[in-house]
Amino acid sequence: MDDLLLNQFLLLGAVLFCIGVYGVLARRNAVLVLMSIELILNAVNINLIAFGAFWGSITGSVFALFVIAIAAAEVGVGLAIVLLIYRNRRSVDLDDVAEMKG
Amino acid sequence: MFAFLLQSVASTFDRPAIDLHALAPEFVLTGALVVVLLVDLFTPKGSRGIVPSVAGIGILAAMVPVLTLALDGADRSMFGGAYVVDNFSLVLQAMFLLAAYVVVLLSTNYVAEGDYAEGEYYFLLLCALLGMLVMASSRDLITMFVALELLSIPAYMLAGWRKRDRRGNEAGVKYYLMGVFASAVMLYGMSLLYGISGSTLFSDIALAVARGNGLGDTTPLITLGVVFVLIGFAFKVSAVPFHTWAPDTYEGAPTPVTAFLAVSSKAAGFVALLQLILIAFIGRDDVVGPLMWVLAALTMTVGNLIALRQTNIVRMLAYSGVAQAGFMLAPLAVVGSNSDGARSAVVTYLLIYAAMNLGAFAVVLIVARKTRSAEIASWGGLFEYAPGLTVLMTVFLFSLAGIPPLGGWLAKFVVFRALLSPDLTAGGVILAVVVGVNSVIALYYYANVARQMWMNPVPDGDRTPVRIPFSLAAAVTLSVVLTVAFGVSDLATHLGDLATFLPA
Amino acid sequence: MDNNEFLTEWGLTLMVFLPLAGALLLMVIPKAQEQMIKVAALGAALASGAVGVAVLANFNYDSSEKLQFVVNRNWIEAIHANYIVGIDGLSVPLIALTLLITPLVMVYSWNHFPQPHNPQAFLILMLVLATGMLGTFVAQDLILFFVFFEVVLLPMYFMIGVWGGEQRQYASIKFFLYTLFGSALMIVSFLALFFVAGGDSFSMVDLAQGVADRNAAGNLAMITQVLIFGGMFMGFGIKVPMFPFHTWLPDAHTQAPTAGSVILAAVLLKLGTYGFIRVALFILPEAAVKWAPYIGALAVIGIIYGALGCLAQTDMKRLIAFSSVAHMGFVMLGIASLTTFGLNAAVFGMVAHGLITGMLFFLAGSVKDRFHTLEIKRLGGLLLQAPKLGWILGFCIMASLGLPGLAGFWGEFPAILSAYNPAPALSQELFRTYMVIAAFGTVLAAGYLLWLFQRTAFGTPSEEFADVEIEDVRVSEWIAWVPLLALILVLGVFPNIIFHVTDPFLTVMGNTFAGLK
Amino acid sequence: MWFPDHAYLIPLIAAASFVLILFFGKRMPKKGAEIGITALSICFVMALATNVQWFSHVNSAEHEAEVAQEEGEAAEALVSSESTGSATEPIEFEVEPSRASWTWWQSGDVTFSVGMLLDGPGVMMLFVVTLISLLVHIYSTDYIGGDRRYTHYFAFLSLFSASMLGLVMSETTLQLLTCWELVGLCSFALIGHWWEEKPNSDAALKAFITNRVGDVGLICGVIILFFAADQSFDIVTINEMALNGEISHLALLVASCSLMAAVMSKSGQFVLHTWLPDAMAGPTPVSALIHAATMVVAGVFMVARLYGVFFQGFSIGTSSVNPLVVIGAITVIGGASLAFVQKDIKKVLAYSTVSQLGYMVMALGVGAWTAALFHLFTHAMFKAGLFLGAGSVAHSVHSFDMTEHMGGMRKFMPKTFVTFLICTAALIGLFPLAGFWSKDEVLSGAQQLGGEGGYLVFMVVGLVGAFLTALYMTRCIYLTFFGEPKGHAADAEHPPHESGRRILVPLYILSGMAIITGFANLPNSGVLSGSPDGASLRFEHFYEPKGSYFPSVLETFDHPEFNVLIALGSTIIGLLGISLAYAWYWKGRGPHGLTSRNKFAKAGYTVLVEKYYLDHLYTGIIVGAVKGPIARGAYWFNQKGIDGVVNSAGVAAVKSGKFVYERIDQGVVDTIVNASGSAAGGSGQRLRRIQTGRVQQYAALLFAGAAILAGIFIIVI
Repeated sequence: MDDLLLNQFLLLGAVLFCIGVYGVLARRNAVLVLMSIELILNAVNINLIAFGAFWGSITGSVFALFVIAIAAAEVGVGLAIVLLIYRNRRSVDLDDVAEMKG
Repeated sequence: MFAFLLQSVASTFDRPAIDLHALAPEFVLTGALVVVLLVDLFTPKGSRGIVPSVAGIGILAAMVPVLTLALDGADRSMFGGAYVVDNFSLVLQAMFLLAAYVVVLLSTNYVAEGDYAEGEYYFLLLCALLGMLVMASSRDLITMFVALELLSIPAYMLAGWRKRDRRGNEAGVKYYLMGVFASAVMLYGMSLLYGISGSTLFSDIALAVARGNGLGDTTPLITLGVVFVLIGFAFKVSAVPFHTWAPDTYEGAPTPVTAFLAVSSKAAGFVALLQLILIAFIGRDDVVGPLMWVLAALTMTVGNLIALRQTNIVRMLAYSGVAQAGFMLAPLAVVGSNSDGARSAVVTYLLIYAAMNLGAFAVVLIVARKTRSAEIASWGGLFEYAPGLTVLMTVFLFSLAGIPPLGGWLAKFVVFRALLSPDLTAGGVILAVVVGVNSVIALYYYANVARQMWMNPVPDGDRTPVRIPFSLAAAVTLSVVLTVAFGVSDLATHLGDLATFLPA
Repeated sequence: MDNNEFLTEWGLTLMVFLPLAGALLLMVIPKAQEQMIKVAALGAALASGAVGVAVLANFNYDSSEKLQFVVNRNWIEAIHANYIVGIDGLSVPLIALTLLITPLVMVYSWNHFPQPHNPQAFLILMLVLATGMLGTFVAQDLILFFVFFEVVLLPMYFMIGVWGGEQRQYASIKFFLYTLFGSALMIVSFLALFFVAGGDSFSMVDLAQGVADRNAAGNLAMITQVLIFGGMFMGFGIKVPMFPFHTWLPDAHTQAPTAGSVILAAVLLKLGTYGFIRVALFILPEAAVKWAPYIGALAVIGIIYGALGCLAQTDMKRLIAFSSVAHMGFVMLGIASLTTFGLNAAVFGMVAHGLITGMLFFLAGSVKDRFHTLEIKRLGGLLLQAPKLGWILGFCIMASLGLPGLAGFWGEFPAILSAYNPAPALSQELFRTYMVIAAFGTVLAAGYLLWLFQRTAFGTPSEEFADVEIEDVRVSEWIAWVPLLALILVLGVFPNIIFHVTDPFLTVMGNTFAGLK
Repeated sequence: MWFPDHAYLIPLIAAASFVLILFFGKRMPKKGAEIGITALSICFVMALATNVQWFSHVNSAEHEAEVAQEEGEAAEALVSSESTGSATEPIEFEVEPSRASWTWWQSGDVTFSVGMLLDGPGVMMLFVVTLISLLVHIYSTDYIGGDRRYTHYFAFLSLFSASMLGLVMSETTLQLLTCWELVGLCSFALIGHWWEEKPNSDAALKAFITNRVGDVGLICGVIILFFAADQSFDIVTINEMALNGEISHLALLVASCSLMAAVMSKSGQFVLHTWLPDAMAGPTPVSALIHAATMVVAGVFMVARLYGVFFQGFSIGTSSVNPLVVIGAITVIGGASLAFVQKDIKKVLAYSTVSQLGYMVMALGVGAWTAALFHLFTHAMFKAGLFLGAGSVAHSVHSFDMTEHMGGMRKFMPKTFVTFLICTAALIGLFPLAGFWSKDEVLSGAQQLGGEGGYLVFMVVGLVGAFLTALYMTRCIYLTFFGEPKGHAADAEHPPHESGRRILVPLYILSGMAIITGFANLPNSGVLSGSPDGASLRFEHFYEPKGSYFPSVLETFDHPEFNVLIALGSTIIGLLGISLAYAWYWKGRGPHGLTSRNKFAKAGYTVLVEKYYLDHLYTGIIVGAVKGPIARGAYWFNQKGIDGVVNSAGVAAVKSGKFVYERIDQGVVDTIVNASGSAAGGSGQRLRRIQTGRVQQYAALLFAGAAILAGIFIIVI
C-alpha cells in the first residue's frame, strides 16, 4: 500500500472518529450514543487495518479483531446498563441521568 | 487478502514457549474464578459466606506463585516480549492481589446483607483482578488493551451493581460511557503508534518513537498518538480534566466497589502509565514530561479544591482520590531527568495509597452500617461511642494528608524526592511547591472529618456502640498495620526501588 | 561500665519512646479505671524523665560541643534516612525543659481535666506529644527530625480541638494548617538540601559538611542556598512564630486547654527556634548571613507588634499568648545576630520563655478555673481573694518583663547586647537600630504586663465576685508550679547553669559566622 | 581589712532576711519585723566597721605614699638641695578598692563576673543605706503597725536594702543594671503597697514604667560601653579605658547620653521626674528610704561610679555646658518652683527631693564629684528626717494635707517640730548645718571648675534654687506647725499627740546627723585654710576614689576651694527667702490677695501704718509671683505638659496597640490568612460547577481536553 492510499484511509478513519464523537456528544438517546461509540471504534479499526496493510504485517489485523470482539462485549454490557436505566426510569435520555453532581 | 493472511499466519506460526511458572498467578486466579462460579451454582441460596471465602482463598492462592516467582528472582519474557515477569510486575501483582483480598473482606458483609447476586459479584471482581495482573505484565499494546478491557468491563458492571437504585444505575452508566470514550481515544492513539512503528511491542515503539521511522516527519503523528494513549489512562487514574466520572461513580457504586475502583483500578491505570511512559515513550519525555506536569498540577489542585466543599464522605474521598492521583502523577513530570526515581516514587506511593485508602473505605463501611448515611455530618461525635474506630479513621485520614509518621508522609516524601533529584530543575521545584501547598489544602478536608468525629456532638444522640463484623475488622487491621509500617519503616520505599523493569 | 554502655546505646531512644509506650499501655486500660490511667501516664512520663536524667547526668559537660550518646542505625535506607540520635549542649537544656514540663502538666491536670473530661485520651495525646517533642530535640537526621517535628501536630490539634474553648475548632485547624504549610515547604527544602549536599545522607553533620565542601569549592550557587534557607524559614518561622506568621498563635493559645497552652508555650514554640539554630544556621551558614537582616527585622517588628497587640487585649490568656510573639522576637533577634552571645541568649530565652510563659498559662488556667472568665475587665483584686495566686502571678509577670535576677532577663539582655555587635558580615548600623527598637520593646513589655497585673490583681474584686469564695493555690498546683518558680529564680541568679552547657557548641557556631565575610 | 573585703556579706544578710521574712515572717511574734531589724542592725554594724577599716586603709595608703615620697625626696635632696614647697602640696597616692569577683556566666571567651567593687563612694553609701534603712525599719514598726500586709512590707524593705547595697558595691555595669532594676521592683511594690486603691497602683505602675524608659538608656549605654571596652562590663576597666583615651570620644558621648536617660528616670530629673511625686502614694517611711535618701540617688551614684566615662564623654573638665549640668539646673529650678504650690506635705518634700537631686546632677556636671556625693550624703540625712517627720505629723492627723488638716502642730508635737525644723534648716543651708556645707561646695564647684568661663551660670541657678528652697520650706513649716489647727488637727475629741519613741528616736538621730554631717568635709581653704588637716576634707579624703579609674588622674579634674563670698551669699539668700516667707505667712494678713488689684490698694493704704511696707511690697510681688502664676504655670505645664506627654504616651501606646491589633493583625494579617482559606473554598465551589452531573458534558470535557492537549503539544513540539 502506498502513502497516498494510506492517507486516504487515515482520513476516512479520522472523519469517522469525528462523526462518532459528534454523535456521542449530541445524541440524547443512550442507544444512539452506543452506536456512535461503535463508529469511533470502527474508525480505529480502519486505521489499524490500513497500517497493517502498509507495514505488511498481520498485527494490525489481529489488533482489529481484538477490538471488534471486545467492542461487542462492551456494547453488550452497555446495553444491559441502558436497559437497567430504562427499567428504573422509563427513559433512556442521558440528560435525565444527572442526579449526582457537584 | 484473507488468503494472504492465512498463509502468512500458517507460515510463521510457532507454538510460543509457554512458561507455566511465569503464568501461574494468572492460571490460579482463572481457576479460582471458575470455582467461584461453580460453588455459587451448587450451594443453596441460604448458605452465605462460602463464596467470598472461596474468592479470598483463590486470591491468596494466586499469591503463592507470585511469591515463588519473586523468590526465584529470574526475569521471564514470553510471546516475543509481549508478556514479561519482572520485579515490577511481581511487586504490583502482589499489591493487586492483596488489595483485592481486602476488597473481598470489605464486600463480604455488604454483598451478603444487600441481597445482591453474590456469586457473580465475586466472579466479576476476580475477572477484573485478572485483568490487573495481566496489565502488570503486559509489554505490548494488544496485551495491554485486552488487560484494560478485562479489568474495565467487569468494573462497569460492578459499579452499577445496585441495579434497583437509580444512583447505582447512574454510577454504572457514567462510568461505562466515560470508560468507553476514553478507551476509544486511547485506541485511536494506539492505532497511530502502531502505524508509526509497525509493531505493537513497547520496545519497538520506543525505538520508532525516539528516532522516527524514516518515513519523513511523523513527529506530530507520534505526539498525537502518545498524548491520546496517555489520556486514555489518565481517565483511568481520574486525572483532571478526565476525572468527572469518578465522584459520581464512587458515590453511586456500592462502597466496596468504590474502594476497588479507587485503589485497584486506579493503580492499574498507573501501572499502564508507568510501562508506557518508561518503556514505550521514553524517547519522548519532551511530550510526556510537560503533559504530566500539567495533568499533575491540575489534578491535585482541582481535586483538592472541590474536595473542600464536599459533604458526603464517599464523594470527598473520591475527590481526595483525584488529588492523590495528582500527587502520583507529579514524579512522572520529571521522567526525563529521573526516570528511576519517578518509577520508584509512583510504585511506593501506590503501595501506601492502597493501604491507607482501603483502610479509610473500610471505616466508612463500618460507620455507615450504623449511621446509614454517608454524610460527613453524620460522623459527629464518633469519638464518644467508638473511640477505637475514630482513632483508626484518624490514622487513615492523616496518613492521606501526609502527616508523619504515618505512611502517607513517606509517599509524599518520595514524590518530593523524585521531583527535586538529582539536580534541581525549575519545573521540578515549582511542582514540588505546588505539591506542598496542595497537601496543606488537602489537610483541611481530612481534618474536617476528624473534627466531626472528635469535636462535634452526636447528631442524633444515638451512642450505641458500633458492631464491627469480623471481615471488616480484619480489613481495617491489615490496613492500619500497613499504613503505620509503611510510615516508619522502609518497606514501601524498598519495594518501590525493587520494582524495576526487565531491561529491554 | 555495662550500665554506661547501655545508657549510651539505649538511653536516648528509651527516653524518647517510653512516653509512646506509655500511650500504648494507656490504650488498653479500661476507660473506667481513671486513677490507674493517671498513674500509668504519670509513670510513663516520669520513667522517661528518669532515663533522661540518667542520660543528662552522664553527659560530658566538658565537651558539650560534641554530639554525645550518638546512635546511628539504618532506618529507611531507600531514602537514605537513618535513625541518628544524639545530644549536645544545644539540645540538653531543651530536653530538660521538656522532661520537666510534661509530668508537671499531668500533675496540674490531675483532678480537673478540662471538659469533656476523658483523661485517657487526654493523657495519651500528652504522651505522644512528649515523644514528638523529645524526639525533635535528639534527632540528628533531618528526616527523623522532620518526622518528630510533625508528630507533635496531631496531638496538639486534638488537644485544642477537643478540650479547648469556644472557638476551638477554628483555632485548632488554623494551627494545624499553618504549621503544615510551613512544614511542606520545609521538607521541600530539606530534600533540595540533600541533593545539593551530595545526596547520600540526611545526617545534619554530613549535610553541613557537604554544603561547606561545595561552598569551599565554589560550585554552589548562593541563590540556591538562599532559597533552601527560605523554605526552612517558612517552616521554622511559622512554628516560632515570627511576624507575620503569628496569627495562629493567639487563637491556638487562647482556645487550648491549660495543659495544651502550657506545652505549646513551653516547648512547641521552641521547636521552631531550635530548628533555626540546629538545622538552618548549622547547615547553611552562608545563606543565614543573607537572611539575617530580614530575620532581625521581623524579629524586632515582632517585639513591638506583639507588645502592641498585648495592649489591645481584653482577655488575659490572649494577652499572654500575644506576649509570646514579642518574647520570641527577642529569641529570633539573638539568632539573627549570628553571634555567640546572640545564640546563647536565644537558647536561654527559649528555656526562660518556656518556664515563664508556661507558668503564666498555668496561672491563667487557674484563674479561669476559679472565676470562669478571663476577661480582664471582670477580674480584679486577685491579691485580696487569693493572695498566693496573686503574688505568684506578680512574680511571673516580673520574670516575663525581663527583671534581672529572674530567668527572663537572660533571654532579653544578651539578645539586645548581641544586636549591637552582630556577626562581621552583617550591617552594624542596621542591627544597632534593631537593638534600640528591641530595647524599647522592654518598656512596652513592662507596660502591658504590669497593666495586666494592675487590672487583675490589684484593686478590689468586682461586684460579681465580691462574695464568691475563691480557693487559693491547691496542692496539685503547688506541686506543678514550685519547680517552675524555683527554676525561674535559680536560672535568673545562676544563668551559667544554662550558658555553661550551651556555650561550647554555640561558640563553635559563632566562630563559623565570625569567619564569614 | 576583713570588713571591706567581706562587705558583700552585707547585702547577702539583707537578702537572707527577705527570704526569712517571706517564708517565716507571718509565724513570728512580731510578724517578721524583728527579722528585718535584726538583719539591718547587723548590716549597719558591719557597715560601720567597714567604714572604720576603710579609713585606716586610706590612711595607711597615704602614709605609705608619704614614706615613699620622703624617701624619694631624700634621694632627690642628695642631688639637689632645692626641695621646698612640695611638702605642703597634697600627696598623690592610690587606694586599692576592695574587690571580690565570681564568674556569673560566660559566652565564648568572654566571662561575665559578679562581684564587689568597694571603694570610697561604696563605703559611704553602705553607711547611708544601712543607717537609714535601719531607722526606717524601726520607725515603720510603729508607723504601719497593724497593717494587713505588715510582713510583706518588711520583706520588701529587706529586699530593697539588699538590692540597694548590691547596687552600690557593683563590680560590673551588668550587676549595676541588675540591682538597678531590683530596686525599681521594690519601689514598685512599696509604692503600690496599698494597692486596693487605684491611684496607688497607678502610681506604682507609672514609677516602674517611667523607669523602664530610662532603663532603655541604661541598657544601651551599658552595651555600648561593653563593646567599647573590649567586651567588658567591669566598671574599673571601663573607667580606666575611658580615661586613657582607649575608647573613642564618640562612643563615650553616645554612652553618656544613653546613661543620662537612666539618670533622668531614676533620679527624677526633668522630664522624667513625674513619677516621683506620684510615688508618694507609698507609705511615708518608704518615701523616706527609697524616694528620698537612697534609691533615687542611684542615678547620681551611677554617674559618680562611671565618672570617667561621663567626664570624658561630656568633656566636663573643659566645657562650660553639658547635658548633665543643664538637666540638673532645669531640675533644680523646676522642682523647687513646683514644691511651692503643693498642699500635700509629702509632695512638697518630693519636689524638694527632685530639686536637690538636680543639685547633685549639676554638681557632677560641673565636675565637682565630691560636692555631689557630699550633698547626696547630707541630703540623705536631712531629707529622710523631713519625710519621717512629715510622717510623724501625718500619723497623728491622718492626713498629708497641710492646708486642710494641719496647722499649729508645734503645740501638739514639739519634739517632731524641733527635728523637722533642724532638718529644714539643713535643707535650706543655714550655717552650720549639713546643707550649708554641701550646697556651698556645689556652688563653689560651679564657680570655679570647668573650661573657659566655667559654669558660672549654673552657680546663679544654684543660688536661685537655694532661695526658692528657703521659700517653700518656710511655707511648709508655717502651714504645718504654725497658724491655727484645721481639720483633723483641730479635732477636740481626738487631739493630735506626739508620736511614740519608735518614731521619735529615728527623728532625733537624723536631725542629729543633719547637724553634724556637714563637718565631715570641712574645707581647709580660703578663710578656713587654718583648719587642722586631720579634721578637714575628711569626706573627700576617705571617700573620693584614688586610682587610675577616677578622673583625678586628669589635669582637668580639680576640687573647688571654699569661697567665703559664695558661702555668705547663699546664706543671705537663704535667710532672705526665709524672711520673705516669714513676712508673708506670719505677718501677712487676710487671704493674701495682693495679686489682685484692690488688695494692692489696701496694701498702699497700709504703707504708712505698717513698718514692713517694703517687705509687704516685695513679698507680694516676688512671693506672689512665684507662688502664683509662675509656679502654677509650671505646675500646669508639669501636669498637663510633661506628665501629659508621659500619660498620653501610655494612652497612645494602648491606642496604637488597639489599632494594630484590630486593624492590622485581625484586619490585615489574619484576614489574608483566612481569606486565602476562603478563596480556596470559594474556588472549590466554583470548580464544582464543572461537575454538572451530565455525562455528555463530561464527555465533552474529555474530548476537548484530549484535543486541546494534543493540539498544544503538536504545535509546540
